[in-house]
Amino acid sequence: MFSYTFHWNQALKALPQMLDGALVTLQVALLSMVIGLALALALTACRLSGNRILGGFATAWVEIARNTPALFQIYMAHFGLGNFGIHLSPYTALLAGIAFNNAGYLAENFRGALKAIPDTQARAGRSLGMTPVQAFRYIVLPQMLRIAFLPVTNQMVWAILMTSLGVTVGMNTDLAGITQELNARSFRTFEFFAIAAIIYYLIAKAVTLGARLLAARMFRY
Amino acid sequence: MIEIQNVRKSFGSLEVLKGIDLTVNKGEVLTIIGGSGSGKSTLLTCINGLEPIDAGRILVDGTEVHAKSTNLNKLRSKLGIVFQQFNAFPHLTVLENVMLAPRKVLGLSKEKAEENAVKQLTHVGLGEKLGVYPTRMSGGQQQRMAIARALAMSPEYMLFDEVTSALDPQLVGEVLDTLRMLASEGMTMICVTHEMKFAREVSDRVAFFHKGVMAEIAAPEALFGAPKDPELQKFLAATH
Amino acid sequence: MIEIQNVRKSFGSLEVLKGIDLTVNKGEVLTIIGGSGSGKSTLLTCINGLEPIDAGRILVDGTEVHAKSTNLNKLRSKLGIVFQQFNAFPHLTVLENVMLAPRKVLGLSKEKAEENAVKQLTHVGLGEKLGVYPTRMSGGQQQRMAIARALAMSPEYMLFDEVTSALDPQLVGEVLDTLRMLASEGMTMICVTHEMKFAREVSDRVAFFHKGVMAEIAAPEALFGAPKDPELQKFLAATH
Amino acid sequence: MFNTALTLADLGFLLQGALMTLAVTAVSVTAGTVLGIIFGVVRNQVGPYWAAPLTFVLDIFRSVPLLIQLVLANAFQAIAKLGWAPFTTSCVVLSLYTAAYCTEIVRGGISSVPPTTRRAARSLGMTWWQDMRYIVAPLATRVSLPSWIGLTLGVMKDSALVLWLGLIELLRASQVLVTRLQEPLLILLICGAIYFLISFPIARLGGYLEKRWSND
Amino acid sequence: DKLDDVIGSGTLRCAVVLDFPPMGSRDENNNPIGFDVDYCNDLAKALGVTAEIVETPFPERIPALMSGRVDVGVASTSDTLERAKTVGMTIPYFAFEMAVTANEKSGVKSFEDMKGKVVGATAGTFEAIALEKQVKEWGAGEFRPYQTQADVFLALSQGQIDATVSTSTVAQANVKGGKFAGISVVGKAPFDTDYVALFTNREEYGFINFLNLFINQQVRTGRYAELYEKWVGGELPDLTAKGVYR
Ligand SMILES: Nc1ncnc2c1ncn2[C@@H]1O[C@H](COP(=O)(O)OP(=O)(O)OP(=O)(O)O)[C@@H](O)[C@H]1O
Ligand SMILES: Nc1ncnc2c1ncn2[C@@H]1O[C@H](COP(=O)(O)OP(=O)(O)OP(=O)(O)O)[C@@H](O)[C@H]1O
Ligand SMILES: [Mg+2]
Ligand SMILES: [Mg+2]
Repeated sequence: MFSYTFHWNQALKALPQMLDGALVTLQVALLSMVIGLALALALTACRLSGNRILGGFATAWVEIARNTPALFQIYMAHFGLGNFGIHLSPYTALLAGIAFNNAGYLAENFRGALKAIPDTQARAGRSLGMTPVQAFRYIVLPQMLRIAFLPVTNQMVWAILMTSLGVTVGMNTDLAGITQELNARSFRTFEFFAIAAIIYYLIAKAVTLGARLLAARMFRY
Repeated sequence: MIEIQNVRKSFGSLEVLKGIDLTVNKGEVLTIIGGSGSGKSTLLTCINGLEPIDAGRILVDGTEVHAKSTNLNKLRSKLGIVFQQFNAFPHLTVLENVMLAPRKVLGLSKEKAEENAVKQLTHVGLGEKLGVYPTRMSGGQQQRMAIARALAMSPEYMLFDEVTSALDPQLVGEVLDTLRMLASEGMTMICVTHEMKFAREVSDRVAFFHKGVMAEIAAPEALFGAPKDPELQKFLAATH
Repeated sequence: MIEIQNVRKSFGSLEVLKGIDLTVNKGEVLTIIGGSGSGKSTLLTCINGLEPIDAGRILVDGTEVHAKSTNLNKLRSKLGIVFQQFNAFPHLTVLENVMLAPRKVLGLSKEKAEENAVKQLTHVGLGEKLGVYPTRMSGGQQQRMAIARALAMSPEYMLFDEVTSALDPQLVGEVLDTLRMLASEGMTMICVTHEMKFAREVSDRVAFFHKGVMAEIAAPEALFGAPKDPELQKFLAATH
Repeated sequence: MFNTALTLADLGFLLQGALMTLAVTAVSVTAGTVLGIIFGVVRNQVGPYWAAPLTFVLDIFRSVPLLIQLVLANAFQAIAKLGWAPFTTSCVVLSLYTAAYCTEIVRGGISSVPPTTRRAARSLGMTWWQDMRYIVAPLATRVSLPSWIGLTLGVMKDSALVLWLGLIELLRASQVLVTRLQEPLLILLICGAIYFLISFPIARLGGYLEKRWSND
Repeated sequence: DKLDDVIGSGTLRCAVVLDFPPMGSRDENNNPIGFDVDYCNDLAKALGVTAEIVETPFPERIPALMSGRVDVGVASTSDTLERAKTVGMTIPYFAFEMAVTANEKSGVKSFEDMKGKVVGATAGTFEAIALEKQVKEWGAGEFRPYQTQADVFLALSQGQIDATVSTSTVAQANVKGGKFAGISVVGKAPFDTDYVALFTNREEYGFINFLNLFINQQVRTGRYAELYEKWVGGELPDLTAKGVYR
């Protein structure tokens, strides 16, 4: 059936290089999550603020992030902004694209989590003499983080997977970029991409597992 | 002293409190009974300032609750309130639940707050449950914790809103016992309740609410023994 | 006739039924009382074949329920069962809830099934609610619908598992009335219940379960009037 | 920006791309849903232990970037001389990808039906199949539909990646036009707007159904 | 074998890259045109069959061949030894010289000026590999690979990169096309000539033989020069390397 002979040993020679790429992948994903979380909190605050302009801005952000392809968002960050003379390096464009996407999805998660916490919780806090800010900070927020934890973990996995789209804006230091370059040189597509797939799988699993351990420690109720 | 003067309150077009006048003295135990939707809970949340009122005044020790100048957060630490739903904070242990507000609102040190919390929890019989998360406790225990949490703010008045109605019948007793204990210790209390036996036994006065109006108020013997209001007669006939 | 012969049943290491012997005759009303976890519900689900048993036999009109050769689905249409939770099918109207099984299991035509369903629903007092979705009805109404749904299969036996315990107190009456009506019509029934007054009034015999054992069985006057088993004495003392 | 060289024919070309996006999505979502229902029921029925191999395989589809999956599958079909067109390869990969997510949705939907309700159905003499067909399926559908719509939208957006295999879908069509006309911003904005126009109404429908079904 | 198969089936399917003007691109009706497209048509005519153009992005050329979706690649593919381990290459059918194109604002006037600047090229191409190596040697500046030639020029015109090395034909076509403001060809890159070959499956010797002869005939009959003039223009590149066979 196969007239194709696999050249695994040659492909494996590139493994160290690919592992270096995996580190970059992880770095971009982590950074994009940190930025995404901060932005999502801000967007959530905007949506709760009752201010029309802020609320509309946040809603537009969330809807665009959720209703267009991530590839499109990254492409826009590089070539779309480039049109205005705003030049993001491939690394920054990729990071910006994913962070934009993350923020949209996470803000939506936060909104769902907030809805899941009964009003009576904040009310109970207020009845003990807490200010609205104290009630949010000590009662609502910790519960919200717990509810949102799983979706946040999922988003982190998504962020890792999305980094592979960096190749479209000239990113050549992450796992997908390096794999693509090795492939273009030798045409050994199957071998290189199979190795990349395994590395991605392992990273994703490690993140999920780590999150689960963290959750077990953090949320003991 | 809590003075309620001609208080009116509507939700949209629904008038829920239609001019309530009521004074509760220091050390008194007042029980409020009445049908569903008669405005009992609303009155309690108005006393506490959780809801604005449309007309009238509510004075707590001479301070007007709904005046702009009133520091509500400070006032509330004087007025403990416990609701039908237990409202335990699920992410905190029992001890942390009780310590939180004294630390953040009263600014107590960790040690002081803990000492006080342990005292209150022991008082309501939860001295063994300090490190437990509320979700692992029965409803009755959660409700007693909520009482301890309110007591930890050293309130001068306690408002109880049907604190036993969300409980399984076998757990009602332990919570009522806690209320009896507080009453016997001289706490000023307003209790909304459906437990007639309890009301009879513990109250100094009992008020009957009907459709936003306080239809009758009297000592328990008089109110239960010789009800005057026809609605109250109906109500008592239906409840037993 | 339902014959239960030395039935044993464990969940993992927990023995829930420790050798039960019991015969229920055609036309009899048997009530089972007992503390929580004593195995009452488990026995009912075993009679119905919803749970396998570990030892012993259960015969319904001579057919062994747990024999491999038994067509359980056919047998079950003979044995109506109603549970504590109402278990209405929320996506179907009241009428559809009652029609579904007769059509799909008994293969009745739509007209026949509808005619029969309307009859049963009218019988339990829900003749006006045919097109309503169950989520819009009170618990008591949902429970009566569940009874009508079981009756629509024209069962020869009815098993009731604490059908009133999930209901608000004011709704208990309407469901018990339905059971009384069925009993008076001569239906063979096994009722697990906590309503002692009802048990006393309606049963031919009452059985008391304790920790997987049938500790006492007697006519209601004897069992409530002169309980012999010490656990039963305790149980009756606690319930009132 | 408004003196554009973009012609009506070019807009038609973009719409053709959008049609390709829709076609790939429709095929993949349909096939993926059927597979997802089968896998979901199997997983529920055989228990976590026996389902472990299936769970593992499906998990791979959710843990490897789609781009990598597409390229890998394409290289594989090449090596195995299957002779699949890019459209076929794309649909196969996207179907399995959809199925992997759909399985979870179906499983969640089925387990959301209270066991007591299913027990009530069985106690009326219904068979396993009748219980599934008349009780579980309608109830699980209500619970699952919003997430299923979310999945459909996700697949539609992710389908942009099939451009890698040379399929001219919406994003690729815009790139072709950008290459020729050199008006990246305008063309990309139009492209984004088309994506938005396709997905927003579906997302709204999902939200509407969720709201409608959650208050009864 | 494949030669018989193609003649038997009556169609020749060519992998062509269509964002690589003037070798392959699209006209106003978005139909394929270019040197490679014409070359494929000639090949089909020589075989007595009709041609079918299968658009393939650069990374997709080999899978398309391996899976039997195309018969031959007419896709400006550099004949590197690395790649010859995987597919069968013919003799060169075209040769590219490398040119430097720069954004006018960047101040790059020659190949040497690129030192320390941000430069880019199409990922995996001959010039990209050479340029990346050069940037490493310089030890200054940054190299960015893009997935398509179009993206490289887009980035160049936006100023995302300062200069690029590409085949001179591509450079001329893009600069002349007038679509990109502010870029110009500033000189040659001192890289080896990039010989590109047709390719097909490694084991199809009969077909490779035919292709080799066809390429030879194209030059002999003057058709090569004709196509070159039509699509590129200027001095005709020599397809032979001095001092060695093949
Ligand atoms: N936040 C609100 N918005 C609108 N209507 C409300 C609100 N809170 C209460 N109501 C309405 O006000 C009326 C009185 O409610 P309230 O909760 O005070 O009654 P209650 O006497 O406590 O009854 P129950 O015994 O059922 O607790 C009810 O008709 C209720 O529906
Ligand atoms: N499916 C099951 N798996 C494991 N244990 C079970 C299961 N069903 C019941 N049990 C256990 O078997 C024991 C008897 O349960 P059963 O429901 O028969 O009691 P019961 O007499 O009906 O009590 P109640 O009055 O609370 O309904 C209990 O300890 C219960 O926890
Ligand atoms: Mg109330
Ligand atoms: Mg039971």
